[in-house]
Amino acid sequence: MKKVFMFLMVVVLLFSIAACGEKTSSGSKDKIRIALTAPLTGNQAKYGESFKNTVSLACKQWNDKGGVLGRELELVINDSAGDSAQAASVAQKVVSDSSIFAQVGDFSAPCSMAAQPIYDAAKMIQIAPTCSAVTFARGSKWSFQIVGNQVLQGRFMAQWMFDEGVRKVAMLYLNNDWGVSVKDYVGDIFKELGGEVVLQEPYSDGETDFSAALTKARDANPDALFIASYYNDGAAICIQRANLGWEIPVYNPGTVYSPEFLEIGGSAVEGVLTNVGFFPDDPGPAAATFVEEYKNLYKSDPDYYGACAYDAFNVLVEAIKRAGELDNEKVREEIAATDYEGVTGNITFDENGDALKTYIKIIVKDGKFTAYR
Amino acid sequence: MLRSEKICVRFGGLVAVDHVSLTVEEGTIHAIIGPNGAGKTTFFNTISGAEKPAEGKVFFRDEDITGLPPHRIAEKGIGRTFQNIKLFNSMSVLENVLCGMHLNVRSNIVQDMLGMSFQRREERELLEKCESLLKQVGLYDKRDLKANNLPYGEQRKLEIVRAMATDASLLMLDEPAAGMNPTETRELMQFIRKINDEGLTILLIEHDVRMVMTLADKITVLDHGIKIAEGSAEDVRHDANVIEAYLGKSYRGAVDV
Amino acid sequence: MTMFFQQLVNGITQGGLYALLAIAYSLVYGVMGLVNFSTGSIYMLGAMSSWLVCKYIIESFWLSVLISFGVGFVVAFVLEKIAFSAIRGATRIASLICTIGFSQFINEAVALIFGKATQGMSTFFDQELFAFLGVHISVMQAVLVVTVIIILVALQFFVYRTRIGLAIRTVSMDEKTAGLMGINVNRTISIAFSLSGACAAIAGLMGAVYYRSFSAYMGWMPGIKSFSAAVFGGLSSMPGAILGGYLMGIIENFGVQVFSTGYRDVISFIVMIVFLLVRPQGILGSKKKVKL
Amino acid sequence: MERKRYSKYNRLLVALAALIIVLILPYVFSGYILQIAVYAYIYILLASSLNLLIGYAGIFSMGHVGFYCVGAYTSALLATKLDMPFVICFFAAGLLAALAGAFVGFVALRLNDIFFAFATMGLSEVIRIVIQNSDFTNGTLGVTGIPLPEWFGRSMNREEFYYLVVVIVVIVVVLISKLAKSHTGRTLAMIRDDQNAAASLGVNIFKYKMMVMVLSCFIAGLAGSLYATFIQYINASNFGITVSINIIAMVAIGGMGTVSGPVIGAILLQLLPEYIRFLSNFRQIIYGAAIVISIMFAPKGLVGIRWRRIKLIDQLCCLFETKLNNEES
Repeated sequence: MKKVFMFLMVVVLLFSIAACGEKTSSGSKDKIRIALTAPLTGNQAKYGESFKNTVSLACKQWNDKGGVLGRELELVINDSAGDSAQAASVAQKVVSDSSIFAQVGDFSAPCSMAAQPIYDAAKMIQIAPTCSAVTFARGSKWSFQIVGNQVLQGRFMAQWMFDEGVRKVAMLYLNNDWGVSVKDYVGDIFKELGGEVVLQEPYSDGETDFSAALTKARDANPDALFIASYYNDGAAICIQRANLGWEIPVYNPGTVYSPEFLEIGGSAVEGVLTNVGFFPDDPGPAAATFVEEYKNLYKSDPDYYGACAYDAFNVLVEAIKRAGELDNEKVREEIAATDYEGVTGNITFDENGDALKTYIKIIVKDGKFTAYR
Repeated sequence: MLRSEKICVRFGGLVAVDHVSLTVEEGTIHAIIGPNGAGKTTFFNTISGAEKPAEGKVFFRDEDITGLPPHRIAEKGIGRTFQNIKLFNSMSVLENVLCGMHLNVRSNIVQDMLGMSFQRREERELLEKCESLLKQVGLYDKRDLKANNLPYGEQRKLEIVRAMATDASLLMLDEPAAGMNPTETRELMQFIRKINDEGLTILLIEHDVRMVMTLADKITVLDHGIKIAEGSAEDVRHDANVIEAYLGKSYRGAVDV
Repeated sequence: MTMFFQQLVNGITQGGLYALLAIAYSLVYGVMGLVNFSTGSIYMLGAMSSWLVCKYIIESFWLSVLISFGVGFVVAFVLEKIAFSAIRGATRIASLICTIGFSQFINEAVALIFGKATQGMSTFFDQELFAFLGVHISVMQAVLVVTVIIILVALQFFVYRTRIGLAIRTVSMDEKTAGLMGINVNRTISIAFSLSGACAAIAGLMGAVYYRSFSAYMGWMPGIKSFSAAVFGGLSSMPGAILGGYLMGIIENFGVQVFSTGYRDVISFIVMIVFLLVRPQGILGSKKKVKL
Repeated sequence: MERKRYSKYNRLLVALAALIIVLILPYVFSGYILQIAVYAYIYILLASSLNLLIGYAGIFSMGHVGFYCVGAYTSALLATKLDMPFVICFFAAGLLAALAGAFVGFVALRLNDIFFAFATMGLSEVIRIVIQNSDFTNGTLGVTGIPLPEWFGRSMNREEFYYLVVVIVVIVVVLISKLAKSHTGRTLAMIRDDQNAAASLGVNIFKYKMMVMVLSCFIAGLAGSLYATFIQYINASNFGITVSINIIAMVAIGGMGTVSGPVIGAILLQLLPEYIRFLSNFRQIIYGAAIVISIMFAPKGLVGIRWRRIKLIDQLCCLFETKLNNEES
């Protein structure tokens, strides 16, 4: 009997700790609470950190202006660790907290999509700043994304390459949800324009040796190389391309835009062409203040993903302001009708909830990203 | 009962067993002796299925069992023990014997999972059988000990009991007296004699020539994989080839083993 | 034709790394019939130590080699004491699980300290050595190949011409008898294990320099693939492991040419599985007899 | 004998208490704890099934995640592409995973332990990469919109699904415990301890290994189906080797070759990082360290530790007991 009693005590203790942890998060009623879910730990922690910084900044800016609807805003920050199971449980946590009105996040497509059915069922607005998967925004009425989906960006990149006189392109792409769709859309549109895709070569996450793939690409004799890679793979590809003595223009859809790319790549990434919706060195009026405040607060340059999260939060709060009340149906309508001059350019949504975006062309010159032409 | 015909086993270029034929008569104790590296254990393994012969045939009760896998050989009714004791050390003495009953168990994996009454009844019957077997050999008091906590001699005995539990009609013992002191050896000899009297046929390999001489009805001597002599203890004792094999050429005729 | 030779060059360069790692596996397997799953992590630690040297002390290749060697040796030594010596007598599976735990621990600890992101590495030997009919070979590739060959030759010398080497070979053949012959089996195992760690660490350094980057998880795939390579060539034979490493590098690169980079890992796994089934002793290995 | 009956009665009470807690959980806590609990239950299935291989039969598989993946994909694809009801998806997932297990077992079980471990790991990666590269499985995009099961003409809610998972886990764990105590369990232990001896007693080693492999993979497939149905979105990148290692950690820490070990290991390793949020960065490190520590100091896992042997705990218990006694009297 004693044993049973002890066992029960322990179990009850454990659960009450958990319950306490939960209770502390439900704060005062007079604040508008908005959840941010981002990978604060795990492989994508770098981006999660950036999300957290920019959204906190946006929240602070709103509160400095007196909040919205006369109420202060409060952020509830959750960690999805970049793991989709974790993202789903966080989503469950968010929807079961009735004080939370809407949700910004997640960073990656798998996490955003794992959380989607839960938000959908709870009729909660989910703005995923950087989920460019084509199936995401159309998957639920309540889902929006800011970065612009891959159809648009694909068209932009394909057109750019074609305008530069590229007629034959070889593509190396990261074999995940993002890389595959980038390859599909860029490739398809490039073919529509009359170009020829001579090679499409996937590689797995974590691959370090690209010499074989590059040799194969060189053998296909293209005019340009398109890499759907993040900064680390992108830099490795450029280095190994240089080792092969292969001179060829390299295009990338904005994902290598990070200081680490320049640092790892060194001289080998000179001349890489990429795009960006937001560019700290050459900001528009809205972006200029954002960059300045961010630098003051965090002593570093904001990155593109963070800027998207910043816009996501602002789009959401603007919509709440326009709706005039905390009614999810109304706010949703207002978001869909957004026409907002964000730091990543002008944002409007199509009928699915995909943002329609403009892009800036940039090139690596003298070890720095500079505007193209 | 057991008959091997011209068995050959080769390891690479080495011929470990060279055309060995022998017949084990039912109800006897048959011993195989020979110096180190004579191919005794290899021969044993060939019969019990652990080794496949390159040539030759093995018959058990006139049935060809050549090259069958070990568990099929066990099914035919041949039990064996090992030179270095192979008990299941994570289990108790009783469980070890229960393991020996494997071939008598009728319930299958699904029935075991569902725990049907039939399966439970069978388990009880097995338990009773094992306990009576342990009582017979005097290990009943130690049934709950872990197998590797038994003294060495009793571990040997347990291994034999476990092999007996398979309902084998032929028991093959691989150096059962290895590492035992004289008292333990004597007890073991009595034990072997006793189970033989109960009708089990025994084929054993032994190093301890003295033990073999008193115990075995028939002795086969191997040297370098070749059968050099066969017969009763008396015959073998005086065989010139045997003496040579054990002691070297110069001793030929000089010593009586 | 250019393509063919270029892929061959690529394959040989990469194969060198695999060969070094495969030797690490083979040394351990030889003396104790076990596999050190954390070989890949030691590869990463080798890379990490050279990265630290270059970043915080001095950009010197040879100092990096020395430090990596030391780090690999020491880590493997400690690992052997913990995962194998301390629990000798436990099952083989326990040891293997223990090395898996270690591997996980090392990788994640490094990820926590230095971040999970890829870090840039100093450039050594950057210039091109020569280009012939479009086949480009960089000085780095040449250095890599030469260093690997030097290490392999040194190891061969060590194993076949020194007393400790003799002890290692004896223990590989029969641990019990070696012990009876007065060889200190534990020390021999310890030395072989540490040496294997040093080999892996040097491979890591080479990898970091060649790919100009270091990251906490860089050892994962090379670790597994070089095991495949070792199985392929013959885990029980050192020349076999070397051959397996080089062949695996070459096969992978031509595999990419024929299939696609996406299936690159599949190629090495399938080679391993096929060899495990058809010829488990590998190309050059020999079957070990198990005594009943 | 008296003591034995007492402890049996005690154990039953503990189990009952645990069951009550499990059953009232959804009423007391929010959806978040529910979500974590379901993951923990799914991991119980995985850890218990792997324990059948590692703990009982001594077969070291490092590719268990592969079968989990097969199960998850089978269930997800049947549900989304063919609109099959959950029952069919669920059992089809188990069967296909079992089939995959039979195939892998058939080709790889003849290898020795280490080679088997690497071969299964390689095969599980092959499975993952093939799924990732094939259009039929939706490639790297993953399968979306997997429905929750239906009953009484409507879709189950998450609480109801929670109970379904509980029922399945209890059934599986009870069946495994029966199996472990039966002759088949003993036969597997024979194989684990000494294969040559087992064969000499007439055990068809390959057959038994195959059976346990198929059974274990069947359970892993069921777990995969539950996972896919519960999370409603799956992606091949969720089925990497790390998952295998986590399961191994659960088995090793809880206690290999025991029924309760994997259950405790799975709950502990799944819940601990939730309780102590600041640890979540250390999660994987903890897994690694816990494996090493438990193999070195507690080879039989948490279940095998004699807690009373540790002085501090013993003193605490004594203190507690005297207090209890005082209160009772």
